[in-house]
Amino acid sequence: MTAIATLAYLVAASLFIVGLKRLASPRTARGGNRLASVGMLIAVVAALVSQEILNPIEVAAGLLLGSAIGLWLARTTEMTSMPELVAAFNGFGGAASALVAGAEVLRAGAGTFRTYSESGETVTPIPDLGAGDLAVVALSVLIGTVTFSGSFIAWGKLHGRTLGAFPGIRILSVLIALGVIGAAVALVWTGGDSWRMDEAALWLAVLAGGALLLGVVLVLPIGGADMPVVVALLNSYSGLAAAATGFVLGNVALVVSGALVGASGLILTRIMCEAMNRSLLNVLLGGFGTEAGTGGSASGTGEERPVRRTTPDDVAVMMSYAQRVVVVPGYGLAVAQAQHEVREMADLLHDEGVEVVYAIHPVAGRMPGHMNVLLAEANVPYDQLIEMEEANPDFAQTDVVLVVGANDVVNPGARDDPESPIYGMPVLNVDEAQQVVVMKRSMSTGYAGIQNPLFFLDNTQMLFGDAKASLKAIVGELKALQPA
Amino acid sequence: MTAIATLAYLVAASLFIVGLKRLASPRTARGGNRLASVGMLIAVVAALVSQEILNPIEVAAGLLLGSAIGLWLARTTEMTSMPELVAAFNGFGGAASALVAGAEVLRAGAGTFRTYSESGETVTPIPDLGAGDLAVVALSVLIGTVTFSGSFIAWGKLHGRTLGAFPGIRILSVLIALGVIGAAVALVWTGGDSWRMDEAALWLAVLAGGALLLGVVLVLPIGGADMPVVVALLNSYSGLAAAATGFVLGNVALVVSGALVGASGLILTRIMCEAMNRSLLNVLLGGFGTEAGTGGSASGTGEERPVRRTTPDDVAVMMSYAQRVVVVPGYGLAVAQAQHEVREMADLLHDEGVEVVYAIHPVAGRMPGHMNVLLAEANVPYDQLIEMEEANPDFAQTDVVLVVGANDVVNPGARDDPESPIYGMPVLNVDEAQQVVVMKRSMSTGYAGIQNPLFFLDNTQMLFGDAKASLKAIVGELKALQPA
Amino acid sequence: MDLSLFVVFVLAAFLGVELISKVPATLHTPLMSGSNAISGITIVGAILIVGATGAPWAKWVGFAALVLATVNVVGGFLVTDRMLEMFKPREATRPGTEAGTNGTSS
Amino acid sequence: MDLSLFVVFVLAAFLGVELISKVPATLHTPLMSGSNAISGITIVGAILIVGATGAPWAKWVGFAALVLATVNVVGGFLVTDRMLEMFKPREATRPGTEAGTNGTSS
Ligand SMILES: NC(=O)c1ccc[n+]([C@@H]2O[C@H](COP(=O)([O-])OP(=O)(O)OC[C@H]3O[C@@H](n4cnc5c(N)ncnc54)[C@H](OP(=O)(O)O)[C@@H]3O)[C@@H](O)[C@H]2O)c1
Ligand SMILES: NC(=O)c1ccc[n+]([C@@H]2O[C@H](COP(=O)([O-])OP(=O)(O)OC[C@H]3O[C@@H](n4cnc5c(N)ncnc54)[C@H](OP(=O)(O)O)[C@@H]3O)[C@@H](O)[C@H]2O)c1
Repeated sequence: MTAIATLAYLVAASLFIVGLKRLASPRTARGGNRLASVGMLIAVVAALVSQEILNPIEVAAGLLLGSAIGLWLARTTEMTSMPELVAAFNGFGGAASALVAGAEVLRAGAGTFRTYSESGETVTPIPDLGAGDLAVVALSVLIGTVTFSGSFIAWGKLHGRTLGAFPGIRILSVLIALGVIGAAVALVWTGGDSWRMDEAALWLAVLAGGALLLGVVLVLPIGGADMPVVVALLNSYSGLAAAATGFVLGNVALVVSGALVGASGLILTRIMCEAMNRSLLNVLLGGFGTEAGTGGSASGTGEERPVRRTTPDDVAVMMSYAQRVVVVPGYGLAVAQAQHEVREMADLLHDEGVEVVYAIHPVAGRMPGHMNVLLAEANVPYDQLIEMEEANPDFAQTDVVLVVGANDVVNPGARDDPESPIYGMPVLNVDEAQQVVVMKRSMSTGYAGIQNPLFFLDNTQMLFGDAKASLKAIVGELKALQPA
Repeated sequence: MTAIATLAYLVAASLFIVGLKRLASPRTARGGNRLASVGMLIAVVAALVSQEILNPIEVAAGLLLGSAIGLWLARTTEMTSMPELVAAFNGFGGAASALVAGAEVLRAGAGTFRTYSESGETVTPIPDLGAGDLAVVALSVLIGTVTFSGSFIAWGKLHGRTLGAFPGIRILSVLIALGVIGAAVALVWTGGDSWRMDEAALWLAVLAGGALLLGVVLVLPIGGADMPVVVALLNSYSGLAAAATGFVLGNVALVVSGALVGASGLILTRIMCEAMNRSLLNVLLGGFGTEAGTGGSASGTGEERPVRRTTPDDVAVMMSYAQRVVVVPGYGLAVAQAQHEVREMADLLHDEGVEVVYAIHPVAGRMPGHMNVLLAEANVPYDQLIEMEEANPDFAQTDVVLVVGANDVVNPGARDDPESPIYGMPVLNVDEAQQVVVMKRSMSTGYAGIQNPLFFLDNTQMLFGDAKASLKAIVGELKALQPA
Repeated sequence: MDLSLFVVFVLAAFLGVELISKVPATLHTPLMSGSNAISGITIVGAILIVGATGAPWAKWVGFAALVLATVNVVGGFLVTDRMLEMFKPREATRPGTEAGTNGTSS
Repeated sequence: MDLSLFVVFVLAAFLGVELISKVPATLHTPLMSGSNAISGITIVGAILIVGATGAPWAKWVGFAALVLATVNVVGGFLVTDRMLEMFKPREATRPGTEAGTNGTSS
């Protein structure tokens, strides 16, 4: 019975592996996700039949309730809010792992312990949880709970809530961390020959409470635009929490899947940090999230130097005479939700024989690949989306670059000005094109809080206003220009 | 104690993984191989200290003797004989796995069984080997022994011995396979409640003897030039044999490493079959190894159609006036051991300002990558070696192609002539170049046993003779031509 | 704690690194959400706890875990599918387009 | 037979596939010989048998296995190293060459 369950878990894990592998290519990604979900179904069925279910109603209710909530959230959330949703789901996963590990302690303390082996069911009295087991429980509760509260702070920040750090938060974090470690040690201490269940439960509660606070104070000081990195890292944590819970339960499915997710989250975090040319430590210590960001936008809102302004009509005419137009989307496109208008504009230009492609910076938008998802939602075929390395050599042969709500990712200072705070971050070299049109609402800065020398170049024109409204105006003019 | 040993095995396995990963790039490959060897050292030390050594002299003698033989073979074997050496080492590995599995049965039957746990040494009387254990032993002995005898037939064929199939060999193979399966079933049958050691040893011997014959009759009918595929496949088998032995001993190092090698060998086999556009089954059934090969060369030795001949002096002059020369090495280069002469010629041309590159077909030579190793031995930098996909588009812009002992891999019939037995196999399109010079000893065919239409084209000239001699003559003429 | 589980953990971590280092930036958001759904595997642990426990405390803590893990799993896979549904190659996205306009793709 | 060993086996096989599908054709021969050396891991099994057995038959069969496995391991790693030693980038192979001639590389 358990042997069959283990084999089923192995099949599930293999499907996760193949699924993740297929996620590496746009053509196979959807099938890969489905394979992984079949694997999950197999694991759930194996868990359901591998033991006698004493509480069928609770199990069914839990599954139904969770499915309903999950279905509802997945169906109704808008594409632009995907980052928040992923953060929230991630928090749920972390909390679930922590709760399972905690429940295992409570169960062990409740007097009976059922094991099912080939020789049938055995009900044994409390097996003293050893110190080793309790250490793993502590790890699982700690990581899972930090994931939970951290994810929800990230969720709030992504949602646009202004949750900032307060003075002394660093010292507070250190104090809480020390307290959490103390509680973990105390919990492990209760293990051994005469296991004291009530004490263990007490320390478990202290540990969980501390970890809850810890997640909050760790994520609070990190800048809002760094939340994607935080979510990727917390995703890795939720995997590790699942793996730790797997060690507690001795369950191979949890260990394999948790390790897979833990490793993949870490790699993803590293890729994202590299794309911003920052170290993970710099991100986590809130390098220039809040302080610099606020300070910068204050100093940046004044228009000190003259810029050239333009109108939607001029931009429409200019583009319709161009041979090649490159659209550079940024975070502002997501804010304005203007992906459909961009696509409509590109189609009109395309019909007039203008070559239109999209140059996507790896950290444009709110999450890695966020721009791709947005544009895909507006039915832009993915072979029109060009990655940074491919796009950069061709800007010199480009007539018009249309920057839609991007700022830092097109800052030439990152390339040329060693004084710039983002010096060294690879950027899209849009300044090499004939003409650059920048669409944004004001002269205020982007995430890094620094002014952008691009705006003051001779070949740059600014089109102020909400990106959606501006694009609508351009589309209207393009239609009016059309011969038919 | 055992826990520490297991951790050491895990470290060793991780070093194998990282080592294999580094083998993927020429820059890191050497370090990768060294990492893997460090991993092996760790595993050996862990095995030595994880238990009390009852027979220190035998262990030391075995290690010393094996190291001496290995060192001697590795040092003295010529680069051109690498394929044979790899085949031989592979056979040793397979035999070792089979012997270990067999010895485990003998040990279990000998009356004592020592286990070392945290509570010290325990000597238990014969633990009856269960049917499941014996099945794994049978698998290990079968795969390991087939690997052993198969590798040595492959070794012989690579060494140039004419070992051919005989009539009725297929029926014989089937009979032996049935006998082997019978012996395996009988061996498993001895397991169970009252294990009969002497019977088990008997069936083990029958199984091993049958497997020995099986390896011979399976590899005999396969064509000599298909031996690289066979060696790759047997390499995979030796990994599987090690993994099976790992299951017998419950040893994690053997299971991980065996599975790694088993999977990598299979992938390599597939890559090689794809490069020849044949299925693995076709290779294993001896599709056109011996029969077609012999028949073809007989029919091909007569020069039915006229060809243009040339002399080393003419070739030297032609190349020294060329802009771009592409050298296409093949199996004949290895036979003639002419790699140093090729390199000398290329250097001379290079000094006269001629661009020289080498186009390497994936299955040129005796093993995949064999040409690369040969040319690397002659100090040709690896960035001058161009793979087929890159080389093909540039032949039209090439003045002179020098085909050195290659035949099938430059056969245009594989591309144009649906009647050709090798139709569909990707080839180097040397016929698109201005001039093609083919160096070989006669008009006889290559491995596939078919005549090559390339030799009769207007832009092709034949330079008959041993490749080494011809190249020496060309080098001499090039030196004479030099101004200084 | 089982040592062979630890071996399994290490191997799976190596595998995770190998699998992910190949994913292009385009797919990072669906990847994050898909792997997040996989980390909902803790649903298995929740079922084992809720199903086999008589102890009321453990049962209700497990129940909360079960609901949360199920939300993570069901929501995660569905939302990933929704995102990936939108990734279509050129031909599929513009069915009405004439063949000649394909020249724009680079 | 241990089931978690089987899990280990499956994961390692997946890993082997991932690792090898990236190796370029240039390195196939050293790869074959290097992975062959790794399959000599059975040397560990041979040591465990020879070292811990009093039974003469088992010991001598194990001894033969030990010698063969050691040949495989030592010879395999050395010969792979010998092959790889020869793979050098352009600069390293022609130390005497003038900088200008580098233009030949494509
Ligand atoms: N993608 C990731 O994974 C990730 C992760 C961590 C950090 N980051 C950081 O986020 C930044 C992303 O760069 P980015 O260039 O995409 O964005 P950005 O530098 O933050 O600039 C966005 C611009 O959009 C404009 N905008 C906002 N709402 C708009 C609307 N409705 N219509 C028109 N314009 C609007 C803003 O200017 P106005 O206010 O004047 O309109 C702002 O300058 C980088 O600094 C990156 O390091 C990204
Ligand atoms: N590399 C692999 O991994 C692999 C694996 C399996 C099968 N194969 C098969 O092996 C073949 C390899 O193709 P290939 O073009 O390299 O070789 P080939 O087609 O076998 O031809 C080799 C040619 O070299 C000539 N030759 C032999 N000794 C020579 C010497 N001393 N000097 C000058 N020439 C000499 C021979 O002609 P003369 O006798 O007239 O001199 C012969 O025609 C393919 O059919 C491939 O499918 C390769």
